[in-house]
Amino acid sequence: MKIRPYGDTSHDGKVQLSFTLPVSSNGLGISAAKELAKKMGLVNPQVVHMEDIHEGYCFFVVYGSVPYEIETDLLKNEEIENVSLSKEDIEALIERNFNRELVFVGASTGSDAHTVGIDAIMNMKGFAGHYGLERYKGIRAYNLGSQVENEEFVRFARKVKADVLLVSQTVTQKDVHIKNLIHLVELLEAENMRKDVILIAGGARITNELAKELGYDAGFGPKKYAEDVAAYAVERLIEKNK
Amino acid sequence: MKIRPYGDTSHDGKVQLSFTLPVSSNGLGISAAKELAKKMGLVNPQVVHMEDIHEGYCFFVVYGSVPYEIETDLLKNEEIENVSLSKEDIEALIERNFNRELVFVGASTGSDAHTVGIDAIMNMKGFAGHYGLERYKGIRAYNLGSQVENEEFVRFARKVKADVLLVSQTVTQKDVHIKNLIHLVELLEAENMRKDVILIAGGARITNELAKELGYDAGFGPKKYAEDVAAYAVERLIEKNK
Amino acid sequence: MESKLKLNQSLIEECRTLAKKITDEVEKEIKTRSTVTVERTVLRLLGVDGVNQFDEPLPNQMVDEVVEKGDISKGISIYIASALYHSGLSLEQLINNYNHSDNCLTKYPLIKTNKAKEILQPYIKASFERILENRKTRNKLFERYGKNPTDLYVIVATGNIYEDVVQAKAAAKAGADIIAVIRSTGQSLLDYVPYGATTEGFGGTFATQENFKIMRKALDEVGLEEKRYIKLVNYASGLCMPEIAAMAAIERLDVLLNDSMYGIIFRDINMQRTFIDQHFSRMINAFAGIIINTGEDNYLTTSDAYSEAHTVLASQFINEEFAYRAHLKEELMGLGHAFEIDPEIEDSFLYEVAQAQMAREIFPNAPLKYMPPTKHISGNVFKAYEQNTLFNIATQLTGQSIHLLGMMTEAIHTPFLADRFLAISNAKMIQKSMASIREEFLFKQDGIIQKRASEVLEKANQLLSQIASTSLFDALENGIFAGVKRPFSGGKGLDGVFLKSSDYINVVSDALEVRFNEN
Amino acid sequence: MESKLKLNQSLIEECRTLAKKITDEVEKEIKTRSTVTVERTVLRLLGVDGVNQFDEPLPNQMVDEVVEKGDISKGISIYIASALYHSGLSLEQLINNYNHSDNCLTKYPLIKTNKAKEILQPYIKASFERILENRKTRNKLFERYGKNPTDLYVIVATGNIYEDVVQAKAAAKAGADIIAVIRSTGQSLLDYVPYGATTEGFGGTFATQENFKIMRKALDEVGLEEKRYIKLVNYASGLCMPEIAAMAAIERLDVLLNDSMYGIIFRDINMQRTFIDQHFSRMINAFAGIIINTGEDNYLTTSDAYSEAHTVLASQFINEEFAYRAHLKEELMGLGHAFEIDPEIEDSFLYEVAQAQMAREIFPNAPLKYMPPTKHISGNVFKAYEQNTLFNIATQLTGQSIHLLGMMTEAIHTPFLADRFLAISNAKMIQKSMASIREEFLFKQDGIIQKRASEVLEKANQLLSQIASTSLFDALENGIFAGVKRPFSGGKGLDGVFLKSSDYINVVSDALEVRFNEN
Ligand code: B12
Ligand code: B12
Ligand SMILES: Cc1ncc(COP(=O)(O)O)c(C=O)c1O
Ligand SMILES: Cc1ncc(COP(=O)(O)O)c(C=O)c1O
Repeated sequence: MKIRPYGDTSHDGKVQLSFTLPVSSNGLGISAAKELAKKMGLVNPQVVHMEDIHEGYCFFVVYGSVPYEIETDLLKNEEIENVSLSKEDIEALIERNFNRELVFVGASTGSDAHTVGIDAIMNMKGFAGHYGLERYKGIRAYNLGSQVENEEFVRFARKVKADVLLVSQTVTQKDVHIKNLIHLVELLEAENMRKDVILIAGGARITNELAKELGYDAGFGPKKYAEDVAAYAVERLIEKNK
Repeated sequence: MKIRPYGDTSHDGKVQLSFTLPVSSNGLGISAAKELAKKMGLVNPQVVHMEDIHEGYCFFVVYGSVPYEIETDLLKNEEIENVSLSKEDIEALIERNFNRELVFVGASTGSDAHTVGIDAIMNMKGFAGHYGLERYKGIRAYNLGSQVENEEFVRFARKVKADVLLVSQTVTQKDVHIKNLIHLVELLEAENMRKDVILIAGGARITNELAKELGYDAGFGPKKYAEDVAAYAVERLIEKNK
Repeated sequence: MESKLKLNQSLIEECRTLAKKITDEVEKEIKTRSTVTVERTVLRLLGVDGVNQFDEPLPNQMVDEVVEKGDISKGISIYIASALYHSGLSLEQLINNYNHSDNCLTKYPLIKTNKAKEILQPYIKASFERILENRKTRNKLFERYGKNPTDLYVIVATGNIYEDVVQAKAAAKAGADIIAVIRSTGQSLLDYVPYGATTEGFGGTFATQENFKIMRKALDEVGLEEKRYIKLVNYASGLCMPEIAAMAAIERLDVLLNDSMYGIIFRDINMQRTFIDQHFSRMINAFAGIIINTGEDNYLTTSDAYSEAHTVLASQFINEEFAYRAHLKEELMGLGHAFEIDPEIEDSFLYEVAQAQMAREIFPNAPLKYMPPTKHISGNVFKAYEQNTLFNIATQLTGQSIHLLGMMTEAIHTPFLADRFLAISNAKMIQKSMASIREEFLFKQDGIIQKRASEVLEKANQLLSQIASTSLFDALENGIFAGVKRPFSGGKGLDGVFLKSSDYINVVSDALEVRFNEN
Repeated sequence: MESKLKLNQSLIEECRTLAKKITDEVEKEIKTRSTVTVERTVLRLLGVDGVNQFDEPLPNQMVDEVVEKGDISKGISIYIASALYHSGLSLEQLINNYNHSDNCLTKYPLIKTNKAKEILQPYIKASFERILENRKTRNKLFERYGKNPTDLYVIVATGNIYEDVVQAKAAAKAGADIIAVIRSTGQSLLDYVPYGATTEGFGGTFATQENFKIMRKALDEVGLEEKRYIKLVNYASGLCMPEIAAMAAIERLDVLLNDSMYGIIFRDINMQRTFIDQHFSRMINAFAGIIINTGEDNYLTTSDAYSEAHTVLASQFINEEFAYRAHLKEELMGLGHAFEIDPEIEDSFLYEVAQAQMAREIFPNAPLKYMPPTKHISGNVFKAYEQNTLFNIATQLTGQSIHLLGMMTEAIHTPFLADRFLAISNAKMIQKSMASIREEFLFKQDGIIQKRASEVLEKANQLLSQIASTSLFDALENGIFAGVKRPFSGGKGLDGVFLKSSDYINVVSDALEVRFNEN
């Protein structure tokens, strides 16, 4: 099916846009804003607001229609969809398929000090009503906390024979997370451990697409909870076992 | 000079975008939103928010960078820049160049019932500290109010021998203003009056560019006041007189 | 709830007395007259509906026939009754065979008025029963689902009733309690009501009975899913005020914008015409249990909202009295006011709160309609979202009843699907995070808020005295409201006004009076 | 201003007594120790600055030399004095010729402490005079331009000091009163302070003395144009707390984030290390007239802001007492708190107001730092703008001093130029449209707000008793704050802590004590 943005009527293509340009709020400024909007494909863009926010910098709000259509049948779902497994389902799955505990090791690595995300996935009490991995029967979960160096993380993983590695990255400015995530993969490969683990990244700005590009098995973003990650990881481990 | 949007650093091309697509808030939804953003030229678009606003309709907020550059030297200023003439300057100009009062006729035409805009330009008390045309020495101003039929408007203009016609249009849905503005030009031409008047349109969604396209001499949008219009009209009348 | 403003109660009473005096004068003037739309309404409530091949509604054709070829000063009732009597046709047959050039109504001798009433009685009864049935249905649903202290109200305005349905359902699911289908810009000046489902309108969708039905059905469906009764609103003000009221009564609309003052000032409708129409339409609303909404808020979009606040209050007193005279109960008087003070004014929020609380305390049982900021909304959608937040807070703090949600794109276009959603989310966050704010926050004794409220009340009182000393007609001629001047015999629709002859009858109006007197 | 909350004053006093007891314990422990950064600070305040070809700062090289080859337990002061004495060089010459491998400091016999003090006196005096000069300049500018009841505070964080300048100026012009240059993510764990102007950082710009100077100059310029004094903020918490305080004193910064608790809990810095560093750094701030900002707000970003509100208050009492001990006046205690309750909680706004008003009444003279919602901000920038509006209202309603503006893109990226502008516009609209709201609005007697405030106070009192019954070290080991557990001898920087020998001297600290005793 071909779709377009829906503003006021089906298929009208309406979008809202805002940006700052290094121009002043005058006629030339409007022209610059329109020009940009046109380059972005807006037909008949309306500059509905402009305001000087500093000498020579102007903020614009623009509305207009885009002619583009998206063919939904051609879209690839690059995210991992919530498999509808509950904690209990997952525990049963582990019990049925493994006669040992699965080992998950998680951390917020590099200079990243944000723990709330990884805690949400791992801690007993969980997050937003979803229990964390520590509470799962059949899972041994180690949460190393934040600011964990990749070397330290890999060392620990080897020590406890980790099945699954969970890496949280929150700070993304200047792509610091990408450097850090790649570094971890390189380390694991150098240590010949990459194939032994399911490697998962997560964080507010992490997408499955990005994670895969960087050599991870999967990536989880906002609104993903322990059961999403566990379901994915356990199913992958079962496959691997075969 | 080549410019780009400025988000966090010069030339980073960052823009904000929001729209609704007829999809659901899931992985496919994200892909659809990204796809659209990519078509609009965003490099590495980030879907920072998605929310179902109705079954099968999802609202998205997206941030990303556009690679487009605007060459400011090539921009045309399609708006009329505020000529820095004061009420007194304009009155002096009239006195020097004409030995009669100039006649301005204004109205909100068609089915449009919005009067605040045309009143802002014409009424004694003016708007936001700018006196209206009725207070100008050397100008005789008739404000016909709102919902004035084009026929009626033209009849009146002929009767008082208008020099300048001021048309206000506020409602623009389904381009009702365009139809109405074109109709007026056609009427004036049919009556052979078009060349005798300076024809000016105005309103919140009116741009000079649009007005010219429709066969008007000029168009004035938000933040334009009586002196902007008067300065423009009087200068054009002087030119015409030569 | 105890008064937070310590308003001067005797001044309030005095205002009400003045409003009585003012409306007395108007009533005197309008009692002697009827209008073409009043007569068309009678036909509609007898069951006349449909259009000819030129899309002219049957009620218009019939009334026009009498105007042209009969004596409309006697009212349409006698003509239709006489035609039925003499032709021996049922109303349905008459309608099906109606043809303007055949003089179907005017070719018969007129019968006695008593006889006429008797003949029309069954038709009136049928439509009254339908209306009462609607009222019952509505009440039952209210009982089942409960009522909100504050209803969230949004508009849909695509021009296409089927798109409107999609958007209305989306809004209701998102939390809207009231959906208004805005009319196409030109409609209030049409001297007929368009017919059938419509898909083309400018800035709104035509108000037609079929459109009412389509939307009512859609909202009932979504209400069932959501377990809430979703109220439906349309606009009666204009040249067809009572006809739209009749259609709304039949299709179970819940709220009607219904205000002559709006029509006079903002639509240049003749004042005699619309005062007459208003009275009859409000009687219908009173009977159908439809809340009216008045348009005082509009004064503040044109004039300055700080300095002209008292004109709103004065007009509310007048509208209240007009409503009483049409047998409307307080519970159906959705008097309008608005949050329109320039936010650049220091302490503007406190003044807004003062005015809103004042309205709340002076009309404690009225389902006040509180309008969002519009005039000082610019294309800066973020700022607009903030202004709407302040408005939502003022609403919550002062307990308004009908809460019209502000749109962040107010200055740009009629609302997009997402604009409406975001507006509802905004209001819901305020309702939740400030659930008890009305009880929690008190106002300083003799502070800015109390002082502002007294000041507005005093000025309204003065204005009412001034109007009472001449007349409302005079006040309108002199531009007292919104600075707009309207002559007594100017504006649109005057040609549809006529003096009633001594044997004039209006069977619907008479039947309604009987019902009102029963209770 | 009269109390709106009717808080139990004796409970407040009791809290203060408990906080004294708690900090007594800590002081006992830290008095006997110093740290490498304290010693480096001494060098900096004597005038040592610069880096070698490997970008190692001179103060680090010198202290490292003594750690490796001398006896750091005596303090750096005696080494530098001895070197000056024996070499006959001026400090400047010593610095220019300094070379780690030459043992420039450790090759000389140590002189008497009195002699050492005498030799270092002129250097101390010079830098103290510079700091006093800064203080005077600042006060003069305050007198000229006046102070705001509430300062609007925004951050810049591009990573590039020159871009930061553009953005800081834009913000000041738009109305910001305080500009904070956020540090690069890694910096607080570096055991040295980077040098020179920097243009590469992640999530922030390195705190260097040159960057301080560049930004100070820029803000003075824009302040002159705007006729306001624009305050400059940076971050001291971390492994170099006192060094950054010294740099800030020299470059006339006005506010420093300065809180051991933050470092311990959120940066895993060793508690001994940072308590020692904090004490010395706060003495410098006290002398320089720099407002400290504490980080209690961060507890609520990690733990639940409703149920853990009392941990914030308990920590504020402790931080207040720590501050007093370092001679900080109330006027310089920018204790932190935050608006972080989940807006989905019914009446959350009222709870926020209760907590903010409580902080205001308990610390009436402190320039409280009020942090915006962050945790419950999502990528919905419109909703975020609304949440920030509520926060701005709570600020205005309770009269907070340092008003950190929330960003609509909080959940997305460090602020864009326009984000900051919109945040300032938002706050300014609230300040204006609600100018007098603090005086106008009163809270219901025994209502939700008053009850919530008493409850939080009571729970804070209980928590303080509990901590006092063991120790703050214990509380931190047990994860009382933000649920984070930190061992006494764990975390970063412990290797930089050493016991002071009996002949330890710190010439700067001694000189400061003299100054404090003078006043
Ligand atoms: C709380 C917080 C802090 C706290 C952290 C406390 C703690 N104990 O974690 C404190 C105050 C210490 C802090 C500090 C800083 N912060 Co901070 N912080 C935040 C904040 C407000 C909330 C983050 C959060 O807890 N979200 C809640 C959790 C549950 O969501 P989440 O992390 O997305 O996790 C979910 C999913 O992503 C997923 N997930 C996450 N990780 C993983 C891992 C795996 C394996 C899986 C499967 C899933 C998964 O599951 C979770 C549940 O659904 C955000 C802004 C915001 N509203 O998002 C800024 C934010 C993240 N911080 C930011 C910055 C820059 C910093 C600082 C660097 C600032 C500075 N220069 O001083 C510092 C230093 C931190 C550092 N070096 O890392 C920026 C990052 C910008 C960017 N994109 O680069 C943000 C976005 C704020 C901003 N706009 O500037 N911060
Ligand atoms: C006030 C108002 C009303 C009042 C009008 C009262 C009156 N006496 O004018 C009332 C309540 C009656 C009203 C009714 C309606 N309105 Co209205 N209204 C507005 C509102 C809130 C403000 C407009 C205004 O007065 N702005 C202030 C003036 C000073 O600004 P301005 O018009 O832009 O004028 C300036 C310039 O544009 C310029 N200018 C204007 N005209 C001219 C002419 C010349 C010659 C020149 C040189 C310059 C010039 O100079 C002025 C000063 O700088 C806007 C929303 C908004 N915030 O903009 C909606 C708005 C214009 N209304 C709208 C609509 C749809 C309607 C209705 C059709 C709704 C309905 N279906 O019932 C009705 C009917 C009106 C009709 N048929 O025309 C829409 C239009 C959407 C669109 N783009 O098509 C808006 C944008 C609201 C919305 N988002 O839906 N409205
Ligand atoms: C009382 C009243 N009636 C009617 C309307 C709308 O009327 P129209 O359809 O003429 O635009 C309004 C608009 O605000 C109103 O306030
Ligand atoms: C007290 C305190 N210090 C320091 C910081 C920032 O420190 P860092 O540079 O380690 O991110 C914060 C951040 O919120 C803080 O609250």
